[in-house]
Amino acid sequence: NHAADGILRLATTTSTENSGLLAKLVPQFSDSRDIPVHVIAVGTGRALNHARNGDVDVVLVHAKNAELDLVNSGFGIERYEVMYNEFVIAGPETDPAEISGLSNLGTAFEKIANSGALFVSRGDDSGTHKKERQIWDEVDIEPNGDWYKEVGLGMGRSLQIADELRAYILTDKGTWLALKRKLSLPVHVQGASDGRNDYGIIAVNPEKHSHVNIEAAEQFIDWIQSDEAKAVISGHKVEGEQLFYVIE
Amino acid sequence: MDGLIGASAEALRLLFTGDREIWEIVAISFSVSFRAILYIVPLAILSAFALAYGNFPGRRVLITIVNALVALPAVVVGLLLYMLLSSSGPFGGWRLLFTQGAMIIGQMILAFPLLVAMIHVSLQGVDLSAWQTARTLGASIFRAMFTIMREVRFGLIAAIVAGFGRVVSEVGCSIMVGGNILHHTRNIPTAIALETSKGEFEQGIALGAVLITLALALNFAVATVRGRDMARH
Amino acid sequence: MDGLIGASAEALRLLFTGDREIWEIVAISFSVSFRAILYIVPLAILSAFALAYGNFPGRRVLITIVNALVALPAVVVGLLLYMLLSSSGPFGGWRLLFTQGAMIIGQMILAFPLLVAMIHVSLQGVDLSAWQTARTLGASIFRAMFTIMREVRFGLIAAIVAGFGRVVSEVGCSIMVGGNILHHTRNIPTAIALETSKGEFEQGIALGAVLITLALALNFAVATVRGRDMARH
Amino acid sequence: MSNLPEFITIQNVQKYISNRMVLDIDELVVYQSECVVVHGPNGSGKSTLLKILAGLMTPDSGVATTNGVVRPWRQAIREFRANAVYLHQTPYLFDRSVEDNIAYGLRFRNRSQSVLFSEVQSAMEWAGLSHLAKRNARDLSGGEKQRVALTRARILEPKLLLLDEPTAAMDRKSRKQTFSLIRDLASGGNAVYIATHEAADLYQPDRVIQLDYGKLVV
Amino acid sequence: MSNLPEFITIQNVQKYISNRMVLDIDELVVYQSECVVVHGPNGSGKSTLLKILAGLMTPDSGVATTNGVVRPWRQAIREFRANAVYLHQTPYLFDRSVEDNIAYGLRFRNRSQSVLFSEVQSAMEWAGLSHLAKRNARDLSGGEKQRVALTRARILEPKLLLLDEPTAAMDRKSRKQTFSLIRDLASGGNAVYIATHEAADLYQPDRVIQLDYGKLVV
Ligand SMILES: Nc1ncnc2c1ncn2[C@@H]1O[C@H](COP(=O)(O)OP(=O)(O)OP(=O)(O)O)[C@@H](O)[C@H]1O
Ligand SMILES: Nc1ncnc2c1ncn2[C@@H]1O[C@H](COP(=O)(O)OP(=O)(O)OP(=O)(O)O)[C@@H](O)[C@H]1O
Ligand SMILES: [Mg+2]
Ligand SMILES: [Mg+2]
Repeated sequence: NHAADGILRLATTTSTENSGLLAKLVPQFSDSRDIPVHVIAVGTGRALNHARNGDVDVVLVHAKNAELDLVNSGFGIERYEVMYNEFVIAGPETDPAEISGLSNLGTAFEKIANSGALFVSRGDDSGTHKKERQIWDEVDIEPNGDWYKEVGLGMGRSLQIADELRAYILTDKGTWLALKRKLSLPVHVQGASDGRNDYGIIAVNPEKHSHVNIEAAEQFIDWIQSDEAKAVISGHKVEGEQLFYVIE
Repeated sequence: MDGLIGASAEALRLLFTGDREIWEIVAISFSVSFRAILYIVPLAILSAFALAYGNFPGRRVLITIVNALVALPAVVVGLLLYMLLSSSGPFGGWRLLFTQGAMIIGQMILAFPLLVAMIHVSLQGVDLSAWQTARTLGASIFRAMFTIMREVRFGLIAAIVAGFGRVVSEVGCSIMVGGNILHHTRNIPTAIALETSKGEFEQGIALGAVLITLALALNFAVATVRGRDMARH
Repeated sequence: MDGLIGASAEALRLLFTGDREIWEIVAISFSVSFRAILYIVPLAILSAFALAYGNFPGRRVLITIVNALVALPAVVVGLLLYMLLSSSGPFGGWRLLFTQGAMIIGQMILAFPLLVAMIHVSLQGVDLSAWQTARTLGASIFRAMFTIMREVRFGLIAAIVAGFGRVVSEVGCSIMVGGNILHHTRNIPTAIALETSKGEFEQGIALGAVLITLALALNFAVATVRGRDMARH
Repeated sequence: MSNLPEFITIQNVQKYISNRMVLDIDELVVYQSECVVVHGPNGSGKSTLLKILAGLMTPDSGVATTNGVVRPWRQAIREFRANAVYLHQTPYLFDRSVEDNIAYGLRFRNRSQSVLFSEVQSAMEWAGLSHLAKRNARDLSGGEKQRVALTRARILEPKLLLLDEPTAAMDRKSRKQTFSLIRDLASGGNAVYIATHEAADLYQPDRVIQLDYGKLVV
Repeated sequence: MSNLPEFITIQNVQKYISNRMVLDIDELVVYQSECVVVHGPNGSGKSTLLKILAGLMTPDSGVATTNGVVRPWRQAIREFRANAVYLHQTPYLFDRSVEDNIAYGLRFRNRSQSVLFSEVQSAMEWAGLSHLAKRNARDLSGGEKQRVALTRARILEPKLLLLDEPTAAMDRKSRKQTFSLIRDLASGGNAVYIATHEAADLYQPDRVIQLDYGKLVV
């Protein structure tokens, strides 16, 4: 029984883990409460699936609609907002679609589609991919053709491919920052009005899975919204830039 | 359990309805791995013969190394190949990255140690007098090799089948140098990895079932071709 | 090329400085795979003997199936095992998911077909009269099996080494049922996958180099133990 | 026919291989102490007969009588396995030293290490193999192999020793020794069957049986 | 010694296996048409000598003279390989039909399919193997195997035929046939060397050479 072994199992996305934030947050929590935390970093879809199956106690992901589904279907108790970062568009230095400086992701997508420049899509149903689909929908473009490369990979690998192919890509800022120095793929659109990327945290419902370590899960949810945790989140920098902003 | 039943139903659906996308992925999988095995088998056979019958210094060390290289993780092969083929790498000019060509090279490298190890084991089971008999009856070294290959044909087939199985199911290298690009380099294992990362476990297992069903069909076809011959073994 | 040089330097650093974290990961990798192989080898040997000497209907079909199962993708084994071990699966009560125990089971399943295929190939190289000789000189079936195993010891070692190589380098199943949890279920391949997903390719290759170096060291140790004996092969 | 006590009688034994009849024996009585030479042209079934008597091959039909009890083959086979040792026409030597090969069967009997050791030593001495004791048996010449295999079988002193062309590769000295060994064994209470193309009188046999197309011709 | 033309002369041939000297021959002249029986106790080096003459084994030292030219072994070995066929003491038969085994060597010579076929058929007839033609050679009895292997070697009519215990497993009829075959070959211009423990006069040899501890004793 999870509760019996006292371990808190946290499913989260690879991008969160890779940003290095959890490596700061988790030890502070587990040391002060004496609760061992096992971080299982997988794709958003898989993380939510683990929650649904009761294999983890708590999920921290960024796919608002899917998260709400989890709650509505009764497998999650409640969704709490934790923080946000942003989605940006990176692309080749030459910027063939001339999107640099735009303040709206949708407009940039339209220009890319019309320019015939290459675009790499994660194609993996991740939070980022869902966001991308949503933007295409909003600008009413059905992307397909040789210019649109669906790679079906994680963010880091997709960035590598975009770099190799000199293609545009929608990415979360954190992963891009982490890889910045290895790529020649500058960000062309950031701070966009439609670029916000919200992270939510949900405890798995013990009514569905009785063995869930609900006490620890609730403690963690409480703690991550505490001032102590917020300070860690706001203070976390990658390549000198703040990555996550707490939601007040 | 529901999941498994769902996965089985989905596998059947994938296999028996003409889902174009799935057959494209299957075709890429098998054609890439076929070619990889086809190109590497001759070299593997020659190497196994050299290790079995050769008489050169360092032979035992080479046998040990080949055996150890079976442990080479696919993703490491993928990473190395990526570095070589990347546009900033030494062979970037070939523009092979994210093509089936790159996947084939990766799978050739991956299959090689297993093929050599297994063929070498087969050859060890053949008495030296078999080789000597072929030679004394006038076979050239080359013909004698073919004769011995025929003597160990079951082991050879098992090796090729295992080598094929090793590469047709590997994901680390294909995803790294192929890029899992839909219609181009997405094969069954990378598609499974994708479905898995999405949390679409049933779909992943269904794809796996498709792969195994086809691998079984292929193996039974091979077994039927070698046919009656096999009765003695 | 710079990348490769960087990776080699990093590999050396990892190997020769006492980086605690890396050695923990290495220890998990090897201990999990050792146990998996240790537990599955007896069954694999028995199965290979049954396939080689047994005289039961369906033997040939089983040989074909075992050969085909080498193509079972690790991630598919991982998915199936996940469904069984998940809290909502039939064996959820065992609470094995995301533990080394689950990884061991997965690796046992993965190693099995390759082990059986390779041991079977070895056994085919032994004349039936070897078995008969052991039996007529008074060996029980069990003792006769040990005698034959000794006769094919090089093939057996090659099979075990290859089986170990197969599982110590696999990532799909370990990540699925192990969860890649630091200090608990993170082994070399899942660490490589993590580094790779971060784009830390050099670190990934360095970890791969550590794995291969240790696999080589292990193989040379085995080769030295069997020692002079090997001179004849 | 010998008038010694019966050991095993086999009756109506038929063996088919690949749908061809290779052995068809109405009755054969194995006495407790006799030397029997089995003659017959190539392919007449000599090796097959010996393997069946050793319990290494199961006939397709047949019964065996021991101690006056007639039993179906499957039951009787233990009797054969426990009492008979078969030496292959092309002996198989284990990939270990000559010494270890010769000691192989003895290890399954309860013997102290030192008794085992001295038995093996004296058997090797008798066979003129002492100088080869530590050599790997696979590296021997044809006749040396034959001698190791014979020594390995006879050291077990089985009630029924089945020898398939035991002297084919042996030099003169070893052959003479083998002939006298067989006489000694047979007169010492063991049954020895020898399938051979050599002249029967070399073995001074108690009986000669002749096989042709799998049938006994007297 | 024969006064026929010389075919090959070997001199100062020494072979060590695992640091033990197994063959040490000062000089041996192989004449173009003769039957030579090689005698010697087990382990005296008979098989080793024959394998060396077949070019299957390379001695550690030695020279060979052909057509009056003295050549180091590595050069002369082609001559041996091209002209000699060696029949193993324990013959190896390929895992195919008897027919295909017998045809094996002939396929490397330029022969039309039909000539090849009729040669194989008549060779099988001579050896009394026709009824076994389609059988897998692995499934034969010991003597049948020996006969297939001999037929497979002699059909090539090599200038130098090296037979290692060719009749060990053969029945009487086959042995007699083999003896007369060898006489025919030798008088027909071929050299035939037979390593055997049988009485030499069965072969009516032109010479008998005796090996002991790897050395020729005359
Ligand atoms: N592979 C090997 N390794 C070590 N020693 C060997 C090997 N093969 C043969 N010998 C040794 O070489 C010597 C000569 O062997 P060879 O086979 O030529 O004898 P032979 O005269 O043919 O004997 P036999 O009459 O028993 O056939 C023997 O002492 C034998 O033990
Ligand atoms: N594995 C097999 N498959 C098919 N036929 C076989 C097999 N083994 C033996 N035979 C056949 O069975 C018959 C009897 O063989 P067996 O070995 O008993 O003869 P044998 O009397 O010992 O002959 P030899 O004097 O040549 O040793 C032969 O015709 C042989 O071809
Ligand atoms: Mg026989
Ligand atoms: Mg010999």
